[in-house]
Amino acid sequence: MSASANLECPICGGEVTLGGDTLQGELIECSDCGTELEVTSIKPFAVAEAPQEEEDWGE
Amino acid sequence: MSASANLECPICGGEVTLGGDTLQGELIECSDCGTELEVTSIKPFAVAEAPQEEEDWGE
Amino acid sequence: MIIVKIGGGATLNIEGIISDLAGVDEPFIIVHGANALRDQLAEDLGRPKKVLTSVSGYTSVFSDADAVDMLMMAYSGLKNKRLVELCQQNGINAVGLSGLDGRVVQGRRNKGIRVRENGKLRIVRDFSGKPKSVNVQLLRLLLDNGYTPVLAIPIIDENNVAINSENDDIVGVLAAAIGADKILQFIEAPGFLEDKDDPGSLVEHISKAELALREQQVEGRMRRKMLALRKMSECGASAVIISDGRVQHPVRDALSGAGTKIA
Amino acid sequence: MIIVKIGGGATLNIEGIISDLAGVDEPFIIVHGANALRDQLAEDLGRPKKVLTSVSGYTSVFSDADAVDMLMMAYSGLKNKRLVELCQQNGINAVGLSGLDGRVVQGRRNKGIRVRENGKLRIVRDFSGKPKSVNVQLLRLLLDNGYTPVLAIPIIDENNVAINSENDDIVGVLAAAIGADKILQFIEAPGFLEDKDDPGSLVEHISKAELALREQQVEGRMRRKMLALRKMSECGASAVIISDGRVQHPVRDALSGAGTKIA
Repeated sequence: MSASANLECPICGGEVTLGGDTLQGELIECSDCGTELEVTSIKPFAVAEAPQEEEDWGE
Repeated sequence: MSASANLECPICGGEVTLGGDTLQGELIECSDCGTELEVTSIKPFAVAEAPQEEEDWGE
Repeated sequence: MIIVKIGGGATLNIEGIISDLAGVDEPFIIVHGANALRDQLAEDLGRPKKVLTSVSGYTSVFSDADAVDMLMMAYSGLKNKRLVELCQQNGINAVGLSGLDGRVVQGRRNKGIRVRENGKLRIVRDFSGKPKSVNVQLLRLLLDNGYTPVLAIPIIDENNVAINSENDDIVGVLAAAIGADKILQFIEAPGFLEDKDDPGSLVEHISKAELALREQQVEGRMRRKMLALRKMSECGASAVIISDGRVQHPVRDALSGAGTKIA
Repeated sequence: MIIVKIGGGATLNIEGIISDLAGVDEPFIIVHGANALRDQLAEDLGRPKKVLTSVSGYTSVFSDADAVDMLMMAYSGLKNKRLVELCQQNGINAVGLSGLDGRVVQGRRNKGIRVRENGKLRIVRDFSGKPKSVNVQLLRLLLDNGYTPVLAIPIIDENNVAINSENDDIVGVLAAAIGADKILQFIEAPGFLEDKDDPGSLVEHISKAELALREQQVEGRMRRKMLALRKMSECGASAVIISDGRVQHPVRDALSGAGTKIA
């Protein structure tokens, strides 16, 4: 498992901590502003605001 | 193996003997008129004149 | 104009459907599935279908690139071409197309499916999405020149990428775009059953409102099927008929009132 | 009009061919193979290809119904649709068709292949045959409306049955029927080599007479390839160009003189 990391929330600039076991695409909440963030990549770590539209599913 | 059988050559009416080990599609010559015959079915036995056009092959 | 949807079930009487259609005067477009065939192929190749259940209870196939390859072999390949062959043998001059061909069915890629795995909430992205529009000009061009379109997934997304999609959604978008008046859906059951284990419990008529109600009482794949049926019935087609695709004359029976009518 | 034939070899630079074609002004039709893909599929499914050697030395695939299913999955399914997808991504509005679709390539079933098995001479019949005619109206209809046909086997026989056939023969019949002036054939070699193990031994120009001579010096599949090339060159197209499909710009190079020209 890679080490954990601290990132900046893209919405409020607050600190976001990602543990070593974080998954690609995992959804986490910014503890400061509560925005739902998506872990868009894990090597290196990166987060972005999660898409907000209604539940999507395929065939 | 099924028993052998005697059939009539469709061209000259001569006798054509098919052994028990005759294969579907096998080519044999009528011993009387020499025409090339195709064993079109083995259960029951049946023969017909073999197609004569030039060698045919696919992809 | 009739949209004929042939499910992918293995026990459907495809020969009966096609020979009936040869006698139909109205123009029609066929949309077909091939899930039984795809599942068999996936098993034979040792590449099983991956299914995800989203947080809100919908189950769906996870379509990675390999799964889309499988669609191209089973749906737009084997099933489509054997169906076109059968049409030709019944005097129907069919042209088989996937949604990619001539961009005949265009869609939008799903933004992602939210799934929960060992306690973690995750967005999973794959090659699947929703149909949004249809190339009516190409379909008209073919129909007006005596050809019968036979459509299958995959469809094409906003970045010209092949994506999986739900046949029921495609039928809805297609019926609305081309102005179909009837949608015939052939399944491996007499029609919509009150109790799915009792063939006698056929519901002959369902209003759209009733359909929305029933949708809340079921889960997963069945719920999605019902939602798609409701959307299909809201696309302007005068009647959606769901009837038995296993009988001797599936189309003839459906057109003379057999099965369930949603209107 | 250019007929672009893309072989089924796995090392061809398909992306390069398609992105080059996007810049070609002349209308073109693509005919493609998929033998590498089919062989892999057959192996994965444990249903190996059956090959027969006829009494006069020609080898050919024995196409039973299962083999034709395999063609529909590999040629008109996976390879065709991934090629159509790639075309769409390069701004080429492709429509993929097998010979069954709209009866676009019609042929005649082989009467049978004469083979010798443990001493017995036998006629073996299968689902294979020769292309005889092409539905030029459908191809024109598509081309005139901005669509690019992308063709693959199987084709349709005189009884509307799907049959296997040789792509080289199809290209010959197609080129003659639609009046193509150029045929580009991309293969996994610089072109026609005097010595197939020496890439430097490229033959830049071959007359039709010379081709007939060379044909007698080879056996089996190579002999059939040469015969098909000769027939292609006799179909009226001004030039048949065989060139390397693995380079960065296969089409651009071929159109500016690379490879072997038969004329």
